Amino acid sequence: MGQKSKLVGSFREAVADIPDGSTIAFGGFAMPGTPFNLIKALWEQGAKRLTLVANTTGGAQQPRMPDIGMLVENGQVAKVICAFTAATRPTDVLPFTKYYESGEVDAELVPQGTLAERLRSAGAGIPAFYTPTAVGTELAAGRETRLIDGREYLLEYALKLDYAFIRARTSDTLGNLRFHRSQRNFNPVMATAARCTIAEIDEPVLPAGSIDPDDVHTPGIYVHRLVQVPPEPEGIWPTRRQEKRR
Amino acid sequence: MGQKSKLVGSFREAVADIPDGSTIAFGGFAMPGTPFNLIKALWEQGAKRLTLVANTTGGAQQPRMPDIGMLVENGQVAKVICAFTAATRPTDVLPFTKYYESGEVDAELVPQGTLAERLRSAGAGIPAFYTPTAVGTELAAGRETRLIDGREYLLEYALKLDYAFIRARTSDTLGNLRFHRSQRNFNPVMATAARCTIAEIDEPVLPAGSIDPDDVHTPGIYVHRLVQVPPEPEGIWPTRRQEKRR
Amino acid sequence: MSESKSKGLNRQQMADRVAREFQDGWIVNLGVGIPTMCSNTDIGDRDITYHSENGVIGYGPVAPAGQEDLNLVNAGGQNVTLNPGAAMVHHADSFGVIRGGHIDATVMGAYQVSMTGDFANWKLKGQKGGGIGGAMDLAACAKRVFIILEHVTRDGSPRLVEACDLPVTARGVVTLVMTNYGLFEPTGTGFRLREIAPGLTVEEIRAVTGGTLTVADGLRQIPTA
Amino acid sequence: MSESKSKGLNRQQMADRVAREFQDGWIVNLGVGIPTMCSNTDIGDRDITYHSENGVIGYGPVAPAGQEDLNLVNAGGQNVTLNPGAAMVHHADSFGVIRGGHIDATVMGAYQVSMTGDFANWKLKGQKGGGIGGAMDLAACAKRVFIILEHVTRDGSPRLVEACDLPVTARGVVTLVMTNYGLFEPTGTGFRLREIAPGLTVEEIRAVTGGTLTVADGLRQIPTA
Repeated sequence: MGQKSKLVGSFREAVADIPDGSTIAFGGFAMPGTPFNLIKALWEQGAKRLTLVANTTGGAQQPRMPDIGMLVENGQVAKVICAFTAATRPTDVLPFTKYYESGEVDAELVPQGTLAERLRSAGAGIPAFYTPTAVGTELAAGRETRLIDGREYLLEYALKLDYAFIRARTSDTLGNLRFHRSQRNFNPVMATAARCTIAEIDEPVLPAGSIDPDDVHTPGIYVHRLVQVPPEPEGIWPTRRQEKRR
Repeated sequence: MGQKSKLVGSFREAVADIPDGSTIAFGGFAMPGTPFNLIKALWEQGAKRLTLVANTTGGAQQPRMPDIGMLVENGQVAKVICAFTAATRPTDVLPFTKYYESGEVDAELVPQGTLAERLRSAGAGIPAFYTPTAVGTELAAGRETRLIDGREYLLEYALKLDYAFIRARTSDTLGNLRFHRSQRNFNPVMATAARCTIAEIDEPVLPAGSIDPDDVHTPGIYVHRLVQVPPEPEGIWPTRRQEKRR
Repeated sequence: MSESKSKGLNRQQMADRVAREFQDGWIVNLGVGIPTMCSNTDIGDRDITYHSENGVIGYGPVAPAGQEDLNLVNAGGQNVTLNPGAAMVHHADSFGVIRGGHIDATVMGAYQVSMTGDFANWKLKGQKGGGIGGAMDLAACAKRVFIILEHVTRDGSPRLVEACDLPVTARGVVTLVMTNYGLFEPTGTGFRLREIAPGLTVEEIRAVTGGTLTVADGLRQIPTA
Repeated sequence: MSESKSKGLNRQQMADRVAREFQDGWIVNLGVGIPTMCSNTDIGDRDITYHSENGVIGYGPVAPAGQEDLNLVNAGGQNVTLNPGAAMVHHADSFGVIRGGHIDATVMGAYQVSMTGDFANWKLKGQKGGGIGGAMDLAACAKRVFIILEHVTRDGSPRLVEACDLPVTARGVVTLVMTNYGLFEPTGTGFRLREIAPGLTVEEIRAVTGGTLTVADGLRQIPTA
């Protein structure tokens, strides 16, 4: 077992070598499991022409946290692959939307389950698969479908990543991870899909082998760099959501 | 959350209603996680024309444990879908082999990873997927392949089950399962692929909600019947493997 | 969806009526908005497992203020509680639950439902992009798709239509439509009114419903107690 | 594979030489038989993570008698131990590790290897069915495929051949071939002898090797201490 610690000293150091043009996924669903500190570090680092992958571009909720929208506003983003380019409530306007509508940033809108499965497939060496999702919709227009046992399915391709930014509750120095509750979400599948996975960790990183092998959610072989999240205000943590005024 | 206990009183009761012609998978890889007690109960129950799915047909090792070979010898099996119709060591002869060679029982030989993925796909609503495994081999002869990014892949279909027989270390009354070490193997994916999953449990079944939600390996929604494994000699447990004389 | 004053049932009453469709042992996914309110309804001793797209199986009511776990949310981002026997899975496994056909019913909001069971809820007219989330997966794969929506738009046009003129989320999947005017089923050539809201007449409803409105034998009024 | 007395290296010596190819940080899958013995070899402070098809990531040596965990086995069914930092996954995730290209090297036994890097290890001539296990997944997807086999069959025929006449496990994937006679690489038109076992000559090996045998500059003898 690789026994060298993957802990690096700062978020800045963890993202320092990320080149322009990279494809980077951000875990998280609403606040839980979102790598706010790594996203902020990427904003400070300034890499450009990025393709970003996440459930949403962010900014629908208050308070505003580091999100794809911030990187878009900072001129770092060429394309976004996500399940929401607009908010669920049409009256909420995402910061991202005007950049998308003006054509400044490209987007690929993907159903959430298809997004998760395309990431899982990338990690698991499945180059393409069929799904019933989105058949008969605008998203399937002009695309390849196939009849299997009398039902129509849409062909979808694996989505490979250069980097995955994820967040977990617990880790040992080898990157064996545990997530707390709905922190888990996209994080484990993104970790498998990336050439380099960087994880921010809530609790003090434990010595190698501190986590029972039956209790590991993401094996350390999928995690390449770890950063300890410092307490507030230096570190960014999930907060209570404030209802937006309507 | 469904709060009714899924515990049934005996292995006999758990398999009583399985009809002739069913497709049934057995979890397990070598001894760990193999539902020996349920296999024995199915042998006693006598259902016929079964299609059985497992890693191997069994019988390569000593002592002999309840396995597919036993059901074949009992005239219950029409077809086997597995990764081994012969042993790894060609000098070992499996009890199954003569039934297969005589044409009495049919078999579909599937690479182990493809078998696991076909089961996972059945549970996850993916009707078909592409894999690099077995391309260029006899198993791919005459079958559909596809070039993706310059590499050739083989089309594989989901493998749906009527029943899954599995074995776990720990369960609560709702069927939330935990496996110990390599007991896990095929069991979680088979559970998702079946209309009805029956699990034999090593440790006394716990009250609903005794397992922390972060620590559940197989959610109870995938488990329909539980049977407590009694101590030996009534219950069948993994034993030390004896080296066969060569 | 709208907060305009409208006839018939209020939001919680619509959610209540839909919740009473849930059968013992069902696994149910509730969408953002009114559908979320289904979990507030008392439906006796029926055991329902609530599933959320982000991998929460078996969640309970929203957490009381001050007792939230900030790392536990439902699909709407609310901090919920867990029922005994809950389990967490990752996103790919969570959509395995959905796509694999393990969800007995999904309840969603929508802009429009058609008489052939199509519905639209991810994209407005002329919008670039939209908000799909898990709606297309749920719509295509749940055993039953229940839609809750206001019966008419703010300008009084029907939302139960012959054909959706907005981009659809899925085709031919809706089994039940709950509006503030009543409970309906798409019939292919129109809608069948199963139950009617207090204070409304069949003729009033027919005037603002697309296709042919048929009425169930012994039409019942929806109890709102 | 055979237990017949044969020239050159013994089984453990073949395993030892292959193990010395493993680089720091590699994830390695060891097949049943001689390959398993690679984990006995002392390769200094290089960190190797051993992966087994049944979902064990980071296993260690075989458990001492009396200390076995009967619910923990490697791919060969032996009761192994776990190294600190091990993790368990299910079978589909375990083959996700393999198919996803996360295995740096797989070591397998075989009946035959061809000069184009094909190999055969799942089916004998004339056999109905066979024993595939995880071999085809590993062969198609590991970054490096290392094969260990006796240099000749019991009747003295080459196992390093121009073309396999047994059904292949995968085509064009073998990067290194270890036999009791030496360490080889398939070249497309034959085999390149990288290192030679003590007590053998190049001419002896050439006589029982398919295709053109080339010899590495400054051919080294394999240390067997």
